[in-house]
Amino acid sequence: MNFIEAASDHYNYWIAVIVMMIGLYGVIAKRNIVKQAISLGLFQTGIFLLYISMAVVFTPDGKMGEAPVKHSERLAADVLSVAGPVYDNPLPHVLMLTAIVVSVSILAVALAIIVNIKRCYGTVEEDEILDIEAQGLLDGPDTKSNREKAGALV
Amino acid sequence: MIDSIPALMVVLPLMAGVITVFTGKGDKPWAWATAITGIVFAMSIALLAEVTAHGPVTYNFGNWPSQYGIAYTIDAMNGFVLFVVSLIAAVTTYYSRLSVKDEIPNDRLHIFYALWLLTICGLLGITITGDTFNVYVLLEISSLTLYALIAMGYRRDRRALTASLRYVILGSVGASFLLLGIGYLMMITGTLNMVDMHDRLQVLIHNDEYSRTIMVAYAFLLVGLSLKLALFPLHMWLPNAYTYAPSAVTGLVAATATKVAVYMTIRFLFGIFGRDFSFGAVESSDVLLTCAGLGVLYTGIQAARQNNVKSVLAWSSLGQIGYIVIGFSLNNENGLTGSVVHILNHALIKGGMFLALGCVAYRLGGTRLTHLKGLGRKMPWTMAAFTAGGLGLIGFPLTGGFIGKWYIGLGALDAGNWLILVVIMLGSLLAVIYVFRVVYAIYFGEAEPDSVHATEAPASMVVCTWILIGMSLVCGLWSEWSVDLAANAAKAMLAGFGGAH
Amino acid sequence: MKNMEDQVVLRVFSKIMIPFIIIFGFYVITHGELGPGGGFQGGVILASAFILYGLVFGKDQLAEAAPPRVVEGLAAFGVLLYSGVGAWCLLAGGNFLDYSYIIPPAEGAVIPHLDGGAEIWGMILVEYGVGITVCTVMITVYNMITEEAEA
Amino acid sequence: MLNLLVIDGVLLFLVTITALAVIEMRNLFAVTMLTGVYSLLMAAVWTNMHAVDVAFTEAAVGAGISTILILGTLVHVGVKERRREKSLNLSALLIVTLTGGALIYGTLDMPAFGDPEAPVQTHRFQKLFDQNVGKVPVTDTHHVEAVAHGAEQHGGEQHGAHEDEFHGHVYNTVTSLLADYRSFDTMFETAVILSAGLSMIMLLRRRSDEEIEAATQRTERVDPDTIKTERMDPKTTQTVRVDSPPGSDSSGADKKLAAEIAEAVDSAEQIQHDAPEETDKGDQV
Repeated sequence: MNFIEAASDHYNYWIAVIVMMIGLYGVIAKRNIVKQAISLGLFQTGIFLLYISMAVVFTPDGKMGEAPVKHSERLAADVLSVAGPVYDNPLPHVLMLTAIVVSVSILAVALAIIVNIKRCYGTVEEDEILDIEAQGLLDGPDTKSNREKAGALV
Repeated sequence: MIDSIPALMVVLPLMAGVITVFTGKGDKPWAWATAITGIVFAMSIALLAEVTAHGPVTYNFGNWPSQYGIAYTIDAMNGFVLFVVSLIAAVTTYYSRLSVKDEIPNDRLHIFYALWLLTICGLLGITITGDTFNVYVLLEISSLTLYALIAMGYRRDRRALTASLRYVILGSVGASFLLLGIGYLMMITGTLNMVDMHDRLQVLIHNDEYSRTIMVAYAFLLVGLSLKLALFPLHMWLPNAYTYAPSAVTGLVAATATKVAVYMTIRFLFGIFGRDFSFGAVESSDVLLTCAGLGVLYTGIQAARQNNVKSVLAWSSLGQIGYIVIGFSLNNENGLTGSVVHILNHALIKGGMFLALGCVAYRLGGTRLTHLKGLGRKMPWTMAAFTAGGLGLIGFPLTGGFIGKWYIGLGALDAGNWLILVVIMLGSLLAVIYVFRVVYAIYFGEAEPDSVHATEAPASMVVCTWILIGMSLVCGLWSEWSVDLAANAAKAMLAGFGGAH
Repeated sequence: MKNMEDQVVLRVFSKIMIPFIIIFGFYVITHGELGPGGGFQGGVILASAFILYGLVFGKDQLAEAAPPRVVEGLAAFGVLLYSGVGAWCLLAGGNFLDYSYIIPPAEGAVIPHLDGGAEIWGMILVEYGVGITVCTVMITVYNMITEEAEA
Repeated sequence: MLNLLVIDGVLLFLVTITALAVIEMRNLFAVTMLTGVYSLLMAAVWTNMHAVDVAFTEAAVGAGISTILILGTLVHVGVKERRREKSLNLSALLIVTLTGGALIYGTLDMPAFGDPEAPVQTHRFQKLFDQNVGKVPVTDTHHVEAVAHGAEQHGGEQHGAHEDEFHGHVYNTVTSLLADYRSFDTMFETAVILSAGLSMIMLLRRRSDEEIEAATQRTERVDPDTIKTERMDPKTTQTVRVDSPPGSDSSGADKKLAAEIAEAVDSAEQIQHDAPEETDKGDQV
């Protein structure tokens, strides 16, 4: 299989992989935790793209399939037993609806934790957080005086 | 009603968790959660008995055929894990009353217990389900609620927040890898049902079709699951998360979350891909053994260097996960039996020890080594439980921890892998060091001014601790029943999916 | 947020828009069987009406229109409605979430309601469960993320 | 087909560029806006691929709720990302390249994009789409043998399954799958949303109503946690725990205690500062 053929067959998957990897790079490389949470969202969206690409179908004469919403023609075709239009597969769509919901839930929880980190550490930069932790100043409970001390360090 | 037990196992904690939001203040949420987890535990026993007596059980949701809808399939393997999870859930929930009141703002107890029950629902669901995408959704339920529960440790130590955030990031990446793997498999098999996927995959593997896609799917599933079960190089999220979580949460998580991930790994490797592929076509055995073996040694050393006792136990958990992974990577019956029985014993031991530390935290507000000094005289029962658990961690004969290691060792002998035996020995030696370092402080240390006024923890907490530790001792002394169950499970897994072949 | 209360155009325009957004939200939930949409999308649209109200008129006004306790209770109620439908089917004799048992079957029928009427009822109820939860959780999320920085 | 593919290609190109910009921009406010743009572009891609429900959801969630969420967070954490790291993190790039390479390697064997003969389009798809799967009689669901492997042996159908007359009653097959065939998944999806909401309440609600009331009555606020979880003086810890649940009392004693505790914590921190080897060596990544 030569490269051109592979690329024309799978370019959609490849772009999905590229988008995923941009997100993953952000998760690993970025030191700002808000940015990490957003990058995580990009990563997951890439996966959604992969799944949705899976559902697409072309007819033999080169047309794109139709959205998996049955029209009355389809029903008529069933009754008359003529070949109706070709439809995309709805199953990946369903799965991705669920996954989108999950991803926004993760974003919400991550941001809730980040807001608390900002309160307690006074910063949202990972290396500064690590500095503060390395100094052992956070070994205490979450109190106002402790919070102010952490904030003063930044 | 007995027919509906598979569904109720998961649906009951879900509905009960949601109802908890309405239960109001005080002890009511706790009482409600305790009742529910008790019922779930009873149901898990009934289910395990049914599965042991009559073979696998299938439950189709909405009465759709399992290949089209979602089905639960319970065999000897996940029946056993369900039993472990619901046992730990029941005990830790009963234990949690005072500890949680102490560590969580009291106006949010109902929300805490709602999340708690949803976590349990997720963990049970992952174990019981027969649908790969359902695994992902339930994994996210249990993880999401755990993120929040762990983060709530920030009232006592603010590092809980960063620990929790790291868990969010790595846990989500792991789950996403899982989703990717499932996507690749779905693309070439066209199905999500585990049994169906297994059948289709075997045909594909046999015909050598889509081999690269299957390989990559396998790799991503394995990496994702390894992240979730905290296999050695991917363990970074675990120690701090366990250390800074509220005591009761640590007890629940440490005993169940990674065990469920281990179960999923076994299910994917043996059940879906089949052992011929997992340990034949791809040489995952060597990779897994190397990671787990190095992990056992590295985490043992780390555990011996920690000053917070919770952190010692967290690192030791990683080592014990290493043993479990070694067991099933040996790909023979003894090894797998050892893994499965160690899932039970380690859950009991580690759960019990974390609960004991919860008692200490309740009395002293912390679990650093200095807190525990000289506590042997002040809190005799709690510390006795801790010590007994510690012996189990070492794998002292006649304790529960010994049985698993024994069978894993037998498996290593069967596989002719002497190096693994050496690793197990060295790991136990390290365990001796880190356990006795703490035990020495408990019985021979001079009490710090902090702990002069400490007294024995409340009876309800000590009793729960002792239930788990006592069960682990019982499993060590009378090991037949647990080993029989585990051997059944191992046979079922080695035979392919659900033992139906 | 304070400044927004002086913006007459915003206030008047959003007051006009909000009822339409709410109607559209319900339309999307109910119409999910026929076209794109469903409980989740409709729920988000419904929530956006409340969030718009909160943005323009302030959090206190929003708390008056949608008291946080009620909102949180409804969030739990949505999931209960969903799982309750499932449990109802279970009690009626089917498996969990077998909608054909929503309307109790005739005596001795092996599989009831094959015409799909009961299925439609089940799906609509379930979609409303999703919609209620999504809408109220989104409002809660908005409430919580805009909680004062320092208490 | 060609024009659709061209639109697809252009949109995907834009998506990739936007994703890069999201990662590289340093002003978090701009990043938030770009995330919204990214979501809308994604929604367009999915509309183009006929995933209308998904596109609808992505537009509502990605461009709507997520944006509000991130903006709300930015109010708390500020909009500037500090420049500490190098512009390119090589080890991260290596990991990403390897992972991406593996994924692309895996796609090489896949069915081509849009292949109607792909397993996902042929295996079990038609019955789901036509909504004539047929239910298993309830008496058969618990039978122990034969279900697991009955499928292939019984001509792809579980034995005893009845032909369904539910045929075509729901036009939107996505809904029928979501709310009926896989409704059990959707139930947990709803539960995920609920747990996210509950987690937010758990983590972000500052005080209960009563506490806020009590707090406004005091001249100077004393954090109830200070009293409850301080660790230098166990005697006070216990008496406070027994006698006064947090937030219920307000007196001079509170303030005095808090001052003492602050001092004690100070000294403790001083000690730890002087002797860093005493501090916890939790793994820090």
